[in-house]
Amino acid sequence: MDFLNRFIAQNTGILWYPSLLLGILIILVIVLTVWGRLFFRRDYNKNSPQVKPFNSGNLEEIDYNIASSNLFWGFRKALESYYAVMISSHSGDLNDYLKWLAISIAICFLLIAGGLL
Amino acid sequence: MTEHLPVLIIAVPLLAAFVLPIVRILGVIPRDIFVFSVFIAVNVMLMSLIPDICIYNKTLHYVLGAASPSTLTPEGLAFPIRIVLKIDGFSLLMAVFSAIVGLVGFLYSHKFVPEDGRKNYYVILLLLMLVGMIGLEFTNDLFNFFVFLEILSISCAALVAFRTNQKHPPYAGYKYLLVSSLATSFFLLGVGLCYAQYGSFNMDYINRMLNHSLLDRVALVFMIIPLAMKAGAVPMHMWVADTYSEAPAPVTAMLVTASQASLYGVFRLSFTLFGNSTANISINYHTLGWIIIILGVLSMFIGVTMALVQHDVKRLMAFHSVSQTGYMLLGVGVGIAVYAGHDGGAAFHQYGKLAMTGGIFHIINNSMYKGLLFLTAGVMVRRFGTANLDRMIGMAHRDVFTTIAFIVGALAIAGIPPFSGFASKLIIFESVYHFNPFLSVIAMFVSVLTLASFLKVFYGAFLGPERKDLLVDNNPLPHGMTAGMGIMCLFILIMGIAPEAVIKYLIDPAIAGLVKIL
Amino acid sequence: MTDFFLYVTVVLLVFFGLSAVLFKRNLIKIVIALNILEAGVNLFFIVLAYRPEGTAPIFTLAPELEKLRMVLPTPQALILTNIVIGFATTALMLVFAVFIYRNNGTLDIRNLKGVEDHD
Amino acid sequence: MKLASFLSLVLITGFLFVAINKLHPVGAPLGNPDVLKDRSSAATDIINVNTMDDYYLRNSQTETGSNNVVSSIVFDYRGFDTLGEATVLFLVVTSISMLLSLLYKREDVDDYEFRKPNEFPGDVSRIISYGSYLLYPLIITFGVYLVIHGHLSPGGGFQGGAVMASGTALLLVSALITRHVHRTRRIFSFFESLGLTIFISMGFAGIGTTFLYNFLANGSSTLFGRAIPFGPNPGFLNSGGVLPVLSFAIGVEVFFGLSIILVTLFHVARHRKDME
Amino acid sequence: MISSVLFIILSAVIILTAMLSLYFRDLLASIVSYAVMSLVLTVVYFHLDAPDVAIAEAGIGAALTISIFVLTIKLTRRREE
Repeated sequence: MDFLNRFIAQNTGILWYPSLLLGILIILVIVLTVWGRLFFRRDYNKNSPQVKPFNSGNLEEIDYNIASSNLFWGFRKALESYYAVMISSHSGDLNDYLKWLAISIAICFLLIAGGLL
Repeated sequence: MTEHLPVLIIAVPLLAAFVLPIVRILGVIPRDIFVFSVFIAVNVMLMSLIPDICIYNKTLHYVLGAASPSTLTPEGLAFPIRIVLKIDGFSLLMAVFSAIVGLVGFLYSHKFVPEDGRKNYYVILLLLMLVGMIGLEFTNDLFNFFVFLEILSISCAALVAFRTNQKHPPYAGYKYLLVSSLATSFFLLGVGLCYAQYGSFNMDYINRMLNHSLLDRVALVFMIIPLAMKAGAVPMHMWVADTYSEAPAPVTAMLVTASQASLYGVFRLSFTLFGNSTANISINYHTLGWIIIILGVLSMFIGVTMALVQHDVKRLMAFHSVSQTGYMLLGVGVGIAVYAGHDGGAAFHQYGKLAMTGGIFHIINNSMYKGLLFLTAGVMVRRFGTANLDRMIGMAHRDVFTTIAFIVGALAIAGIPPFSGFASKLIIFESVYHFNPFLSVIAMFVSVLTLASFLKVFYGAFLGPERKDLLVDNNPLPHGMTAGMGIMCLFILIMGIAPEAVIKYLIDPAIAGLVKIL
Repeated sequence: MTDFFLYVTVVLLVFFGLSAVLFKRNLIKIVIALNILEAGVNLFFIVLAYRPEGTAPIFTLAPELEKLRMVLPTPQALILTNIVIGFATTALMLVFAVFIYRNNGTLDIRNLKGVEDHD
Repeated sequence: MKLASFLSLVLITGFLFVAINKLHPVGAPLGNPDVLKDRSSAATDIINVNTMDDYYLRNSQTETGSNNVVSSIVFDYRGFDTLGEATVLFLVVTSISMLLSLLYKREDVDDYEFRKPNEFPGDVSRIISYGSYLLYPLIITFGVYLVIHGHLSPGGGFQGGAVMASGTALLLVSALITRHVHRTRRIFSFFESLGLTIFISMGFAGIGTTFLYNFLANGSSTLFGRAIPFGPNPGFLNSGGVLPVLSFAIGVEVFFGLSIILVTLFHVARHRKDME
Repeated sequence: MISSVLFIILSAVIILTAMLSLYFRDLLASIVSYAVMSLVLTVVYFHLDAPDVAIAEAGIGAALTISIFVLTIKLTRRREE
């Protein structure tokens, strides 16, 4: 029982061999694709209007791709105050970068050498 | 010849770099063959050291210039007088993976860097960056550590500013060099204080003579915090994003290993120089451990939240390397915090040693999959001419290999089972949970955000229709780039499939080297 | 007590060097400040090695052996290396400053954002 | 936020000063205080050996055969640092010639016609250019003296090379060599890597015992092998063992390396001035 | 006793020139005052019985660093905006 497994076996109680898991994963994927190929939506054919996205009314070809940068716009808007601080501190101003080194060294002096802790 | 190996690993690439200005007169092909054979020689020499260091747990000492390579101290003296190279499990582990990333970097940049007059200098700087990394990890002498840290910093700064005709790279090079020379000046101040107290530069001798006065703690802080800055720990991490996003892709892949070399410096100093668990320590090890843990947790959270909102694909990946450094700091920080606990090391044996295993295993994984991701980012920028994610679309249609490589890298960094990220993150989560459940919860949340941001990159650059108008260059990838990415994928898969073998043969000797087992 | 004032000089040089790096706006001025910081560290090593009644560590034409006292040689050997490293870093940073001025037209930190952190 | 950084600056210097004062009583001997309790004399008397520096002072003459203890440390005891140091200089020279090679393009150098020194309109007066004719040989001889006598008198590879490089700076300022400045770069870089290969091959030559081993010193019958007695002596030229060869190699490398930096920067500056 | 008086004067000169070097807005003037500081530092190294370091500081620290600074100012701008 090598190191990691002994550890996992004690706590989670399942035997965990990565190579075994990988084998099971591959078999599952093969079974799923074969099954899907045969039995899923038989009436699908590639070059029919089924492929086109349903543009709910406007018929001419539009570029419907959402720009990737606002994929998590909700997360961004939710933490607006946090990001305002963060973006301003990463503004490329060298003095702001290096003052953090001075501040960290001073804090560590107080903690370790000053005997606060 | 084998007992001369430690110095040959550093001297051979050094000789190659010195001779290169003369060799280049022969032409481009002989030069490339010469440098490629040097990279292969360094890798082979390092791999040949693995059996007797990792399996038989020996530590190699090599004294430079003495009558015989292993006479550490001349007769009748308590202190070494020459420079000693000491190779134990931890330094060999870091050096092996630095050499691998160096080889991949050279392969990738074979066709990636245009063959104008500057390619000779580029190759010299690549060799000297490798020398700086390996030298940093082999010396047992503080001033020699400073000199190799300086070699590493200057070669990285020059390579970051390689594309001087564009707008930002020179300023990124300036930032990198300013940060590095400020850090090395503080480090030298710490070395001066240590020398003034103990009269020697050898880490083992100073560790034996340490009496933990106020002076040693000032020297400790002067040495560890600047190295944490160069490794990219949070409050001082902002230069990482600006520098990694301006450097050419193979250089960024090696920059990740360069900042991991200074992370090696942090752990080497906090264990070998200032750490002796037996004596009644006045340096409160718990404080040092907690400082590193807080740095780690902040790095994790701020790194990934900043990465989520980036438009530039290289800046996004640079912020991820900051958050991955946070994992390593967290893992080993927990190890330090319980290293010299008053309960006689019971806590250390129960989960502290495991946290350190996870931390160090994560260093190795990070150098692999982070390098791979930066190489794929290089292909993206080369295809679309810009790094902005909004102007990239549908790359999967053309570069199937890059897509597979990106998927392997993204799943590995997020910690999905078949790949190597999973094993080390699982160990970190489990052991940190014993130490303090809240830290483990943060680590898992950050891991989820990592997967989210790489989903964003995959959706932005690879999926979507094939648009010819956005494309800048469409010819097939040169073989050097695919070979580089292939090697990285291979290592990620191997370490993902058999993590126990990697832990037993590579990580445990590293822990044994660092921690004097109680 | 002779070199107490030199230790004060070392501390002041480090203080001025560091404060100029954090507060000055011009890139070349920051390089000068970094040199001043390096000069402070070099002076620290040499004052460390100083012994009031010692002579220079060179045996050619030195006073006879019994009365011979010498200053510590190792810090001097290291400072030789550190001076050349300081010069090398300065030369490279100045060449970067030349290219920054060439590409961006300014050397002031405020106008050199260097990053379009569009979010 | 300015107050926070200023406050932390004061804290750093305060702790540094406290640490320096706790260092050891100013002027007292070095090393672990309780090891050296009985040391009466402040300076290291060269007889008994307690710390690394005592060992160097006591044994450097017998082991490395050089009178200048600092040079024996730089080139023999800690020779690996000097190798790293020479790499740093080589690194900076390569990166500067890499970065500046964009501004140094071949075609705009050839069509850039050179003017004879005395034609420069108000650039350099006749006194300076001819004065530098006299001064340049003196500088070069002083530099060569420093390099050759590195192991006897204060000096060595770095200082000698730097003095000779300031000679090149003098030539550049007095516009004497602008006629051939762009041809010199290739020759200088050849000699620089030649000096470096000499240095590292001397290191490899000692690989029989260990890397950078001083196999020529003390008693070996070769050129620099004369053994010198301990204690003050008038200094013999052929005594340093490997030291003079390494000092020569470093002198060559530093001189040509620094000249490349000066020549490249000067050429770019001169080229730009003529464009305006 | 003269050496301690000498050190006080030299330290004062070093600190003064360092502050002046950082105070001047004209870069050429700040470089000249940095050169003066470097030369006074050479004198201090000489009196601290470190002749090797004195020559190195004079040769590299004063002569070559200043020439590189002057060449850079020639390529960029003289006044600090």
